[in-house]
Amino acid sequence: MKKFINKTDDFLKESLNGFGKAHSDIIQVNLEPSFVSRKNKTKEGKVSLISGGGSGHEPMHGGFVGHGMLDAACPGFVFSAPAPDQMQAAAEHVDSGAGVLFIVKNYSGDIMNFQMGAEMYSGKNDSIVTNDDVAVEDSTFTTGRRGVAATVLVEKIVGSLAENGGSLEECKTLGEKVNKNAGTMGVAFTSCTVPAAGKPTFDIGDDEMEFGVGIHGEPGRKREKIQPSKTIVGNILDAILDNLKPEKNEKTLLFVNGMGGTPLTELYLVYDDACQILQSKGVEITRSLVGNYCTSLEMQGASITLLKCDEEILKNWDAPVHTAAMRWGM
Amino acid sequence: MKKFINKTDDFLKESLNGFGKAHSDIIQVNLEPSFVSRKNKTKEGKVSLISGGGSGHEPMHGGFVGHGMLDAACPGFVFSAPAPDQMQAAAEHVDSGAGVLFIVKNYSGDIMNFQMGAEMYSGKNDSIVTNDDVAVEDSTFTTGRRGVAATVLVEKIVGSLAENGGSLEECKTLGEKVNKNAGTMGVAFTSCTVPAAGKPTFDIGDDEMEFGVGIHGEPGRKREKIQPSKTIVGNILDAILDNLKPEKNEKTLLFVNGMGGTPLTELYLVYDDACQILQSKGVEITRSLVGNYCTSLEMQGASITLLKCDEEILKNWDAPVHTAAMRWGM
Amino acid sequence: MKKETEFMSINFLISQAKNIQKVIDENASEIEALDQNIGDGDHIFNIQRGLKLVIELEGTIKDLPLAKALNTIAMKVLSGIGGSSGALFGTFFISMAKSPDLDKDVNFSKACEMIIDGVKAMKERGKADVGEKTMMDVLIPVSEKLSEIKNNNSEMKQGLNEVIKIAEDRMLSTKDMLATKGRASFLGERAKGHIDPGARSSQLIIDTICKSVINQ
Amino acid sequence: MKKETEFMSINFLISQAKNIQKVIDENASEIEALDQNIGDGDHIFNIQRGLKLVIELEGTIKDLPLAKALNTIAMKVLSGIGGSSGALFGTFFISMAKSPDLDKDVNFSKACEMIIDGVKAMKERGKADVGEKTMMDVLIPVSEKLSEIKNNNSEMKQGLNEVIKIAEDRMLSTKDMLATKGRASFLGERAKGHIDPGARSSQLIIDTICKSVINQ
Ligand SMILES: Nc1ncnc2c1ncn2[C@@H]1O[C@H](COP(=O)(O)OP(=O)(O)O)[C@@H](O)[C@H]1O
Ligand SMILES: Nc1ncnc2c1ncn2[C@@H]1O[C@H](COP(=O)(O)OP(=O)(O)O)[C@@H](O)[C@H]1O
Ligand SMILES: [Mg+2]
Ligand SMILES: [Mg+2]
Ligand SMILES: [Mg+2]
Ligand SMILES: [Mg+2]
Repeated sequence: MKKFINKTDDFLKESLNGFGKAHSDIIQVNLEPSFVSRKNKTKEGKVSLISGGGSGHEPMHGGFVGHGMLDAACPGFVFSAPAPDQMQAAAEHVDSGAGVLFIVKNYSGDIMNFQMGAEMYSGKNDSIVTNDDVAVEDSTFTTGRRGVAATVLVEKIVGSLAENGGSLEECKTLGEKVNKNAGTMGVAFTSCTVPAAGKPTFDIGDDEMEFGVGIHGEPGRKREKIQPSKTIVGNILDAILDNLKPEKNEKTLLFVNGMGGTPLTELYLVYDDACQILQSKGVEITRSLVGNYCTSLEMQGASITLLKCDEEILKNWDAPVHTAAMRWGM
Repeated sequence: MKKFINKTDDFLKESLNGFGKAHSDIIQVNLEPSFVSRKNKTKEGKVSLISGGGSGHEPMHGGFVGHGMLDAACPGFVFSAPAPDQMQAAAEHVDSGAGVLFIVKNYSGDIMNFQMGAEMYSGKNDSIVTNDDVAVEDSTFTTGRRGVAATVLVEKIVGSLAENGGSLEECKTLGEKVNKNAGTMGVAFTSCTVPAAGKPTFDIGDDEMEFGVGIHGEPGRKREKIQPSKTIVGNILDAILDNLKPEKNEKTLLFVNGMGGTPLTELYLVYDDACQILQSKGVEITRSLVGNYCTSLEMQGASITLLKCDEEILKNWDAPVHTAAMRWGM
Repeated sequence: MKKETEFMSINFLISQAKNIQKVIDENASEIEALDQNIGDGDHIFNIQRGLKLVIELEGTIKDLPLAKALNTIAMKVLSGIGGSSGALFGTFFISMAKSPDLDKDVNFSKACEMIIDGVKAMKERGKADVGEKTMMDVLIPVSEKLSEIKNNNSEMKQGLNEVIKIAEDRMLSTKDMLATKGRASFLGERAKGHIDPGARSSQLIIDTICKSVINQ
Repeated sequence: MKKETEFMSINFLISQAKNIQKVIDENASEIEALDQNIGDGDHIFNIQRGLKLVIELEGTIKDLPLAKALNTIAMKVLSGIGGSSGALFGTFFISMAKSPDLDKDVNFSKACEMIIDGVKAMKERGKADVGEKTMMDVLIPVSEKLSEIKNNNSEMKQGLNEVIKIAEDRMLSTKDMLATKGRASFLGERAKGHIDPGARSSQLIIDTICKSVINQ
C-alpha cells in the first residue's frame, strides 16, 4: 500500500486535522466524537442539515459543510458508517432550535446508526434517505438501492432551501423530490485500498471493469471487458433513463463524478459522450457538474448522475454556496 | 491501459469539447488551433494573460481561464508543449489592445514554442517563465529548474492584478516576484500512463517512491523506499526552506497539490504534517490551497509549494476569481 | 466447571472478549475476504476494533455494578465500531444493560434470557430475519435454541454443543442465499456462493464462548 | 544514382519521409523507452505524428513551387508536433523554406547549404551546443561534415558514408553525457547512461536519408 500515512490508526484524525486547518475560515473539526461543523453558529430559525457516512468518499461530506449546504458532517472510519454519538453530538452542536434534518445514504449501517443517533438526540429531527443507484434492483423487501452521488445534489439543493428559511418539513419534501428525480450508475476500472487492509479490496483484470460498482468497491452488476467510453456511457445512461423516464425536452442536470483516481480530462470526455447521447434522445441538459465529489478513495472510474430539474430545484441549485469543495456566488 | 477513451487520436479533442460544454457559461473552446478562452471578450485596457503547456495537467491551464485569472490557455498534446500557432491565435483572439503576457513553465519545449508564438504574434507581448521546482539544481548554464505547481499561484495572483488594470509591465513584475518567492517539490508513488503510449511511463516497485518527480513522470532526485508521510513532507520542506529561506514569522501560502490519483484525505494529511513542521520552524501559514490543480494524469503523489507572501500578493490572491477549477468571491 | 453465578461477571465478559479476539485474529484474513467478496471489506476491522476497545475497558469497568459495566461496554461498542456491526452489537449490549435484576446473581438461565432479548433487539434494529444472508441467520436460531434449553431446563453442556452445531450450520447456510439486507443485498445473484461475513464472525464468537464455558 | 537536380524535389522529400517513417516505426519502442528514461516519453509520438502529417501533405504540395511546399511542411511540422521536437524541426523547415534561389535547381551542394542553415537555425532556437545531450550532438557535427564535403567538393557517396558514421558516433556519445538542455537536464547525474531520444531519432533520420541517396 502506498499512501501518505503515518500510522493507520491516526490516518483519519490527522486528515481531519489538516482539513480543519486548511479551511479554518469556514469550518471547524471536532474530535471524539468527530464531526465537522460550520465555523459560525447556525442562525436562529434555520433548519440544520447533518449528513455523514464512512470516510473514503471525500470531499463528501465534510467538504460540503458551509453556507448554503450542510451544517455538520459526521465521518465514520473508512467505509464504516459513523456512530450514533457523532450524530447526536453534531445535532446538539448545530441545532438552533428549528430542528435537524439528517441526510443518510441507503446502506444498512448508515440507516441503523443514524436512526440510533436520531433516537438519542432529544431535539426535533427528521431524516431523508438517498437511494439513487439504479445499478441495484429496487424492492420493498430488500434494503433497496444504494445512496450514492446524488446525495451531493440533495445536500446542495436542500442546503439552499434551509439557508433561505425552509421548514424542516419543506426541506425533507424537497430532498425526497431531488432523490426521486435522480438516477446514478458507476463503473470502476481499478479497486481502492482501505488503509487498514493495506491491499486492494478486489482484484480486477487489466482489461476488465466493474459495471454498476458501488462507492465502497463493492461489486456491481457485472464484471465486463473494458469498452470504449461511448459504449460505457451509453450503457449507464440506458439504465438511468429506463429508470427516470424523463419527458421529451425535460430539463436536467448532468453530473459526471470521478471515483477519485480518474483524471479530469477523462471525466470531461465522459461528459461529452453523455451530452451527445442525451441530446440524441431529446433530453435537455441545463446544468452540469464534473469532478470528484463522491469518491471511493483512489479508485479509478466514474459515475453519471442525471437529475430531472423543475424550477424549485434549479433555483436552489444556483443559489450561493461556500464550502471547501463546492463554492459559487460568494 | 484503462481509460475513458474512444480513439486515442480523438482523446484531447473530445475532452476539450466536454470541457467547453460543461462550462459554457464562462469559457469557449476553439479547435484547430486549439485554445480555451473566456466567453466574454477581454475588456479594453485589460492586459490578457495566456498560458498553456502539454495536456495531462488538468485542471491546469484550461480550468484557470475566466474572470480574475487567465484569458486563454493553449493545450498541447499530452505532455507536449503546444504549438506556436495556438499561442498566436489565442493572442489574436483575446488581446484587447493592452498587450498579452504569456505565462510559460520552464521546459525547453514550452520555452521554444512560446517564443515562436510570441514572435509570430504582431501585438505587444511579453513573457514570464516559472521555475519553482527546487528538486532540480538551478544554474545559468542549464535549462535550470522546472516550472510546476507554483504556476497556478502565478496565474491566480497576476490574473487579479490584470483584472484590476495592472499594466503589462506591472503584471510581469508581479508574476516574477511570485515565482521567485515560491518553491515546490513533489513525490510520486505510481507512474502515469500517456494515452498514446498505453502503458505506464515508468516502473516503480511496490514499496518505492520517486522523490522530486516532475509533472510528466520524469524521474526526480532519487528513487527511494516509501516512508511515513511526515518524513516525506519533512524532506520536501527542507529542500524548499533551504531555497526560500523565509524570515522568522514571514507570512506564507501553503499549497498541497495532488498529482491526480491521490485522494483528498491523504492531501489533507500531508497538509497537517506540513503545518506542524512549518510551525515548529517559525513559518506562519496565512493562506492555504489543497487539491488537484497541477496534475500528471492519474499519477499518485503530491507536491508541496510554499509561497512567501507580501501584502500585494495576499491582496491579489484573495481577489475574486471565477474559473472552472478555482472560484471564490463571485 | 463454571459456577452458575459467574455468568456475565465482568471478569467473564472481559476474558471472553480476549478469547474471541484470539480466534478472530486467527481467522482475520478469511473474514476480511468474505466482506470484500460481497461487502466493502471493513467487517474484520470493525470487529477487531470493537474487541480491542472492550478489552481496554477492563480497568474502567472492573469494579462497576454489572448494569453500569454493560452500559459502558454498550456505549463503547456503539461509538467505537461504526458500520452495521457497531449498531447491531451496540444494540445487543444496550439491551443486555437494560435487563432487570442485574444486581442479583446472573445464572445460566438469566444469561440465556439476556442473550435472547439482545438478539431480539438486534432483529428490531436491523429488520432482518432468518434467510436474508446476515448475521441474524446465525443469531436468531442460536437464540431460539437457548430459549429451548432454558425452558426445558436441558443439560447445559449438551445444550451448548447443540448451539455450536446450529451456529455452524446456519453460518454455512448463508452461502447459497440471496441477500436482501445489508450490503450484500446490492449484489443480487452475485452474492450467492459466498458466506456472509457477519454470519461467520458471529458464529466464531458463539463457538468461542460456548467452548470456553463447556471446558471450564 | 540520383540525378544532382533531384535533391529537395517534393517527390524526394515525401519519399524520404516515407522511408524515415518506416525506420522510426521499426525503432519505436526503443525511442519511446529512451524518452521515458530521461524525459517524458512523448518523443516517439511527436516524431510519428510529424511524419504522418508531412506524408499526408503529398497531395497538397506536389504541384507547388519548392519554397511554398517547404513552407507548408514547416507550418505543418510546427503546428502539428508540439514539444521540443516540433519547435526545433519546425525551425529547420522554416529556415529551409527561406533559402534563396529555391526556384532554381537544388543540387547536392545547395542541399547541403540548406541543411547547414537549418541546423544553425535550430541551434539558435534551442540554444544548445554540442555536449549538452540533445539532438544537436548529432546534428551539429553532421552539419559540419556536410559543410566540409561541400567546400572540398568531396565525393558524395564517400562523404555520406562518413556522415552516417559521425551521426552514429555522436548519437552514442550522448549516452555518457550530463544533460544541460532539454528535459534530461533536470536529472543531473541520473541522465548518464542513457542515450538522448532526440539524438537517436535524428541519427536514424540521417542514416535513412544518406543510405537512400547512396543506394539510388
Ligand atoms: N440490517 C441488518 N440486519 C442484520 N445484520 C446486518 C444488517 N445489515 C448488515 N448486517 C450484517 O453486518 C455485516 C457487515 O458488517 P460490517 O462490514 O461491519 O458493516 P457494513 O456492512 O456497514 O460495512 C453483514 O455481513 C451482515 O451480517
Ligand atoms: N534546447 C534544446 N535544443 C536542442 N534540442 C533539444 C532541446 N531541448 C530538447 N531537445 C531535444 O528534444 C528531445 C525531446 O523531444 P520531445 O520529447 O519531442 O519534446 P519534449 O522534451 O518537449 O517532451 C530531446 O531528446 C533533445 O534531443
Ligand atoms: Mg462498511
Ligand atoms: Mg513532451
Ligand atoms: Mg462491511
Ligand atoms: Mg519528450
